Amino acid sequence: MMETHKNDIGSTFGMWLFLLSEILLFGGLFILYSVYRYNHSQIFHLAADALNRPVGALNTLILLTSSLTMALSIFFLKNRRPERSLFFLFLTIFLGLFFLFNKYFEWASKVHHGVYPNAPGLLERERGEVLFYGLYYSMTGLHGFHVLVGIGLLSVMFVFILRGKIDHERILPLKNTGLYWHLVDIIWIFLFPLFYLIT
Amino acid sequence: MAGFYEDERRLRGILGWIFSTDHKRIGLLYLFAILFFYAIGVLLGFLMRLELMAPGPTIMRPQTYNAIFTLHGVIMIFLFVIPGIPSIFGNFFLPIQIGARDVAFPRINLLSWWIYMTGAFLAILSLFTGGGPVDTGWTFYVPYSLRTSVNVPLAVFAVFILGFSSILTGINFVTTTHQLRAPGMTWFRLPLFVWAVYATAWIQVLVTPVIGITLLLTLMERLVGVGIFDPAKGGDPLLYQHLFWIYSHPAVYIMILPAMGVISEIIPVFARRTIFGYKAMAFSILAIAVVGSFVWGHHMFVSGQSDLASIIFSLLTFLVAVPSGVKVFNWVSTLYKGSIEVAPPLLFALTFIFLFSIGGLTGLFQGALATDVHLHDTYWVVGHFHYVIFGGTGFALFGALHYWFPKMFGRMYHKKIPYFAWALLFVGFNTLYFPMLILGWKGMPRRYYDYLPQFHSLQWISTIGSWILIAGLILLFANLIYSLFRGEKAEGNPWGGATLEWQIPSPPPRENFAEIPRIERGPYEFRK
Amino acid sequence: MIRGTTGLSNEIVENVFLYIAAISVSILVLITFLMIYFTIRYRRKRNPQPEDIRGNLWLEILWTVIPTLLVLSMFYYGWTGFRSLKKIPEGAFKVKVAARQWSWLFEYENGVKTEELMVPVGKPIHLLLTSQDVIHSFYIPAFRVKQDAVPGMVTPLWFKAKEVGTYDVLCAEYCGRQHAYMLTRVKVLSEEEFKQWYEGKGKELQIEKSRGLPRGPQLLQEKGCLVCHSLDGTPRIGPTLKDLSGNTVIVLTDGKERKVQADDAYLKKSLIEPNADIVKGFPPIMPSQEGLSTEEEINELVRHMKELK
Amino acid sequence: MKIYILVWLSLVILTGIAVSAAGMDWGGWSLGVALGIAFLKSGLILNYFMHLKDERGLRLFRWMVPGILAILILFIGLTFFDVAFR
Ligand code: HEA
Ligand code: HEA
Ligand code: HEC
Ligand code: CUA
Ligand SMILES: [Cu+2]
Repeated sequence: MMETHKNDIGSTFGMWLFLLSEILLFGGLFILYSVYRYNHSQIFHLAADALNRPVGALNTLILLTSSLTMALSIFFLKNRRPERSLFFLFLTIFLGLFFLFNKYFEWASKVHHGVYPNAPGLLERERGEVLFYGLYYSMTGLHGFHVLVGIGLLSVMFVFILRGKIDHERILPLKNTGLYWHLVDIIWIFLFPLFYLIT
Repeated sequence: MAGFYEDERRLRGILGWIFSTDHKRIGLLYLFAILFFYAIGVLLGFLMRLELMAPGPTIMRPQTYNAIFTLHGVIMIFLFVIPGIPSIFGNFFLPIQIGARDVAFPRINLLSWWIYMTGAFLAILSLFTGGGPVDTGWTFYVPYSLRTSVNVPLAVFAVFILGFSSILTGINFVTTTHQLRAPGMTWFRLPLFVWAVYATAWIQVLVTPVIGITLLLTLMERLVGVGIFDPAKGGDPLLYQHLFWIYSHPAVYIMILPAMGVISEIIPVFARRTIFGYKAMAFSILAIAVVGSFVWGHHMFVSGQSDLASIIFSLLTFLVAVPSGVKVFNWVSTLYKGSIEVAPPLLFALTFIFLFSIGGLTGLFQGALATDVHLHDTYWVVGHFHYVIFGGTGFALFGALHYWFPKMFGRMYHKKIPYFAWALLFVGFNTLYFPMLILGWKGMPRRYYDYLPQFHSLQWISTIGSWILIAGLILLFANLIYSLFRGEKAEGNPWGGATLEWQIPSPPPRENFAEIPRIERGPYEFRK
Repeated sequence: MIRGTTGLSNEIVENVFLYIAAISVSILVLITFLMIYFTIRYRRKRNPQPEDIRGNLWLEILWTVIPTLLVLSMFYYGWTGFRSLKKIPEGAFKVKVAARQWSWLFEYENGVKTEELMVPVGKPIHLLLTSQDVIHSFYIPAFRVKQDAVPGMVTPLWFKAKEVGTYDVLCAEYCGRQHAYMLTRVKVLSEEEFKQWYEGKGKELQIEKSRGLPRGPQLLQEKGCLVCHSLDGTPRIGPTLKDLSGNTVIVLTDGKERKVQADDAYLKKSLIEPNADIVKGFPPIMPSQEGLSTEEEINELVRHMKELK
Repeated sequence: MKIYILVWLSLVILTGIAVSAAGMDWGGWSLGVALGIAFLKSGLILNYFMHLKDERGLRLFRWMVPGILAILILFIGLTFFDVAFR
């Protein structure tokens, strides 16, 4: 009954508002990043050198591709091809997991080298470096958390499509999840150069 | 058609309330939750006043006092005034006033009430777990909040959760206003209350995440020590303050804009004429919301921020005063050549104008650089914000309660008693808070458990004021609570209002309108 | 105690204050008067038929433009006042100020350290503030000056006292349990008196120095220990230091109670890692001396504490 | 569907450019180049994958993303009036 009050534009609009607030959630971190980078630009350059650029680039490609598969999944559901939609949705989830997998190993190797928040070895280094890694862990961590949530949502959508709860007519939940997924991708598009490419 | 109270669908009794997606029921859920926390906050304020009645220890120890003013601030800000008017009256009346059957996302609306309750629960839980009640002040400034041994992590997390609820409410209201206006309800036919809640909702959506991430980082700082805010690790504590106030200054407009909306509803109704300068009122709301988002640095004039930044923030701060002034002048002009009946809602609205003006004008002293160096973190500031928050938002809330009470509950309260309650409140309020301004000018710092002897007499007067205020509050609420059960039945439109909520029965039926109305005139057209 | 008005910053702040106050009070009186007047004049009994006035563009412009000009003038005065509050005169007398929970330490250019600020009258004084732990704020109400002391930063503040006398210094930024008691004084001396004091102290310091380290009693004072610890057996914020060494103390280590012998090692650990063993019944708030005191100073403190009978 | 793949290809190419540009020494410009490319990429995603381009339901859609960017830039800018002039 209540659902009839909703309409498609309204729901998309609401989703966009949510995305805007997500942007500002990361926005707070971007403010911090820009200040600390300004204060310690030299050290940030050096510290960025120690990050694994190929892995970063690979992860960028993974997320970009997952954005494509996401868009295709929506495209096929709209065109009444749920099996294909499911296939691409599965690919998206897989790529998301792949991203997290890489991220995990990247973090693990840093931790292994004694570079993690509050690590005794790290605290002895330059302050700029402590800040760089503080931001690195906070920003990629928060982003990783969003990927995780995204994967959760995508899996729910997967089940919904399987069960026929969403289809070409009731496609909105999938579309909104897609919007969220693309936003997560966009945020990574900024994180990547800011952390890996500033050497 | 039966009122929404009789409506029982899937669930009955209490469950029919706490799982209802009806915006009116959710509004009332907020009303009772918020008033409950308000009562606690008020009690804590009262205890502080007792402690400060005389120098030296009176009824508690320093640590207790520090915890109490923190809790008082956290409850009053995050559990009372920020959700206050939008969540109660916005929920109840925004859909009705634009001619809609509900908000755009009813289930998310219910979810945000639950999130609010979770946050409140965690805040209370933080008192009894970890290292005990937080003692940082409601601002959680680093590095103190990183060093103190009390339960900062949970408290900060609770506030983070509350922020979530605020964002969801904001998303809901913005979407509702854009999408669900009845045919013919153009932007310039919206009641000003809707404008105000709409602008507030944008602020909620856009700046709440900033405090979210700030608190999250503070939490991480406590748990794993990332070092971003910790000066011992190279972090800059002033950046915490920037991020905190990027949210918390606009938050004061989250508190006051809906209140201004309420006042703009009440005055035309009781003056029987349309509001003076409707468009100016609408645009000034937007101006306050926009400019107000860029003045946060005025909380940091003596923090060690650069002089240039202070100068720019001071200038911007002064610019916010102009649209606020426009509103005050337009309200006063609305009285001109009206046909005025000083019913209780109007009495509170007029008092709002007076007290808010004092509060706002004292804000100007703080906005001016030279004077703020002296006034910052003194009782002047405490006086300022109680005038704007309690004198402003608080009195607007009282006004809103008396204005919409018959509509919400279908009963009318005793109409004489509010005048007595008002007199006590007014006298008590000024006895309580005006001395604070003098104390501040004389140099009494805030958040002081104890003070030097020269401040004694003013502190003492202030405490007496709190007792008078108590009496007023109790009388006011006793009347309302009594009338809730025993008041006589109210008619659909007891005040002769012209906005949509007055055109339907009291209390409103479940879906508000049997048929979505078609709007052909502005909100304050009293002459047909 | 706050003695009337004295000091340069005072006049500046007061002028701005009065300027804003004059405008504010006038506006407040005007709106309040109009509000009450209209309410009475147009009450329903007397004026049953309202007149519908929708607005007036000229009025609207008027009360946008005039307040804008007024607030801009307020901003301007506030700013010029601020400029002089911030512009430190050449050759001002410099004093370093260290804030810590919950006391102030002043260090003069000749190395003398005091807990109350001594300054000559009529001379500009330039304070360099910093903090050892959390944010504090150095506030002299009588001079109308205030500045936060932030860990990791040095913030400047200057003032000029016009009259000889003693003035309160308060901490204006909330800094924990004893925030309200983080008080001290500025003693404004005449120029000769100050010179005498300053040079006298300087000489004393030289003699002290030639004898080696500053001695225990003085260190206890300087390091702010006495804010929290008494020497006479009464517990304050922390346990008393009297009769401490050699006794057994009940402490909580990681939440578990145990008894320890207060020997040299324990005393030293209490200073460097105060939160490792927390004396039962006291909060874990003692600041670590690590990085604040030298090895020798700590040894001297430990030695001295053993003498406190 | 073709357009999606084209967009994806451009995104991949842009990433390649960004990575190789980072290898070169652009001096003070390198950050600008990197961010410029990032903006380009997000523009593509916003307009094609997220269909911002074709949202005709509300005029507001067109202003939301530039609006939020303006707000963020103002936040950062005003903060820099402090940190850069301390
Ligand atoms: C409802 C909440 C609310 C509102 C609306 C305001 C409104 C304003 N506030 Fe206030 N403020 C707080 C709540 C609020 N404030 C709180 C809670 C704090 C303390 C936080 C903490 O540290 O704990 C604070 C602190 C605070 C400070 C920091 C003080 C310090 O710590 O040193 C400053 C400084 O500029 C300030 C200024 C202002 C100004 C200029 C306005 C303006 O918006 C006011 C505009 C209104 C008027 C000017 C009056 C009406 C206008 C006229 C009658 C017209 C004509 C007049 C002229 C144009 C001259 N406020
Ligand atoms: C909404 C905001 C709000 C409201 C309404 C109030 C209300 C009150 N406040 Fe509040 N106050 C704050 C927000 C608010 N405060 C904030 C944000 C701070 C800063 C905290 C910080 O520094 O971190 C602060 C700080 C603050 C201080 C300064 C503490 C310090 O710096 O040392 C003081 C001191 O007196 C004080 C007193 C009071 C009093 C006496 C009331 C009175 O209004 C209360 C008087 C009323 C009563 C005593 C009535 C009792 C009645 C009942 C119990 C029955 C009620 C029944 C029902 C509701 C059904 N407050
Ligand atoms: C902020 C208040 C504070 C300051 C300043 C402070 N202390 Fe303490 N101190 C405490 C508290 C509280 C305790 C008990 C809790 C604990 O063991 O940490 C304590 C414990 C001690 C103990 C162990 C006492 C016992 O009974 O076992 C010693 C020794 C000590 N302090 C010495 C010092 C010295 C020396 C200084 C100055 C350099 C100093 N303190 C400064 C608060 C303080
Ligand atoms: Cu130091 Cu308050
Ligand atoms: Cu503010």
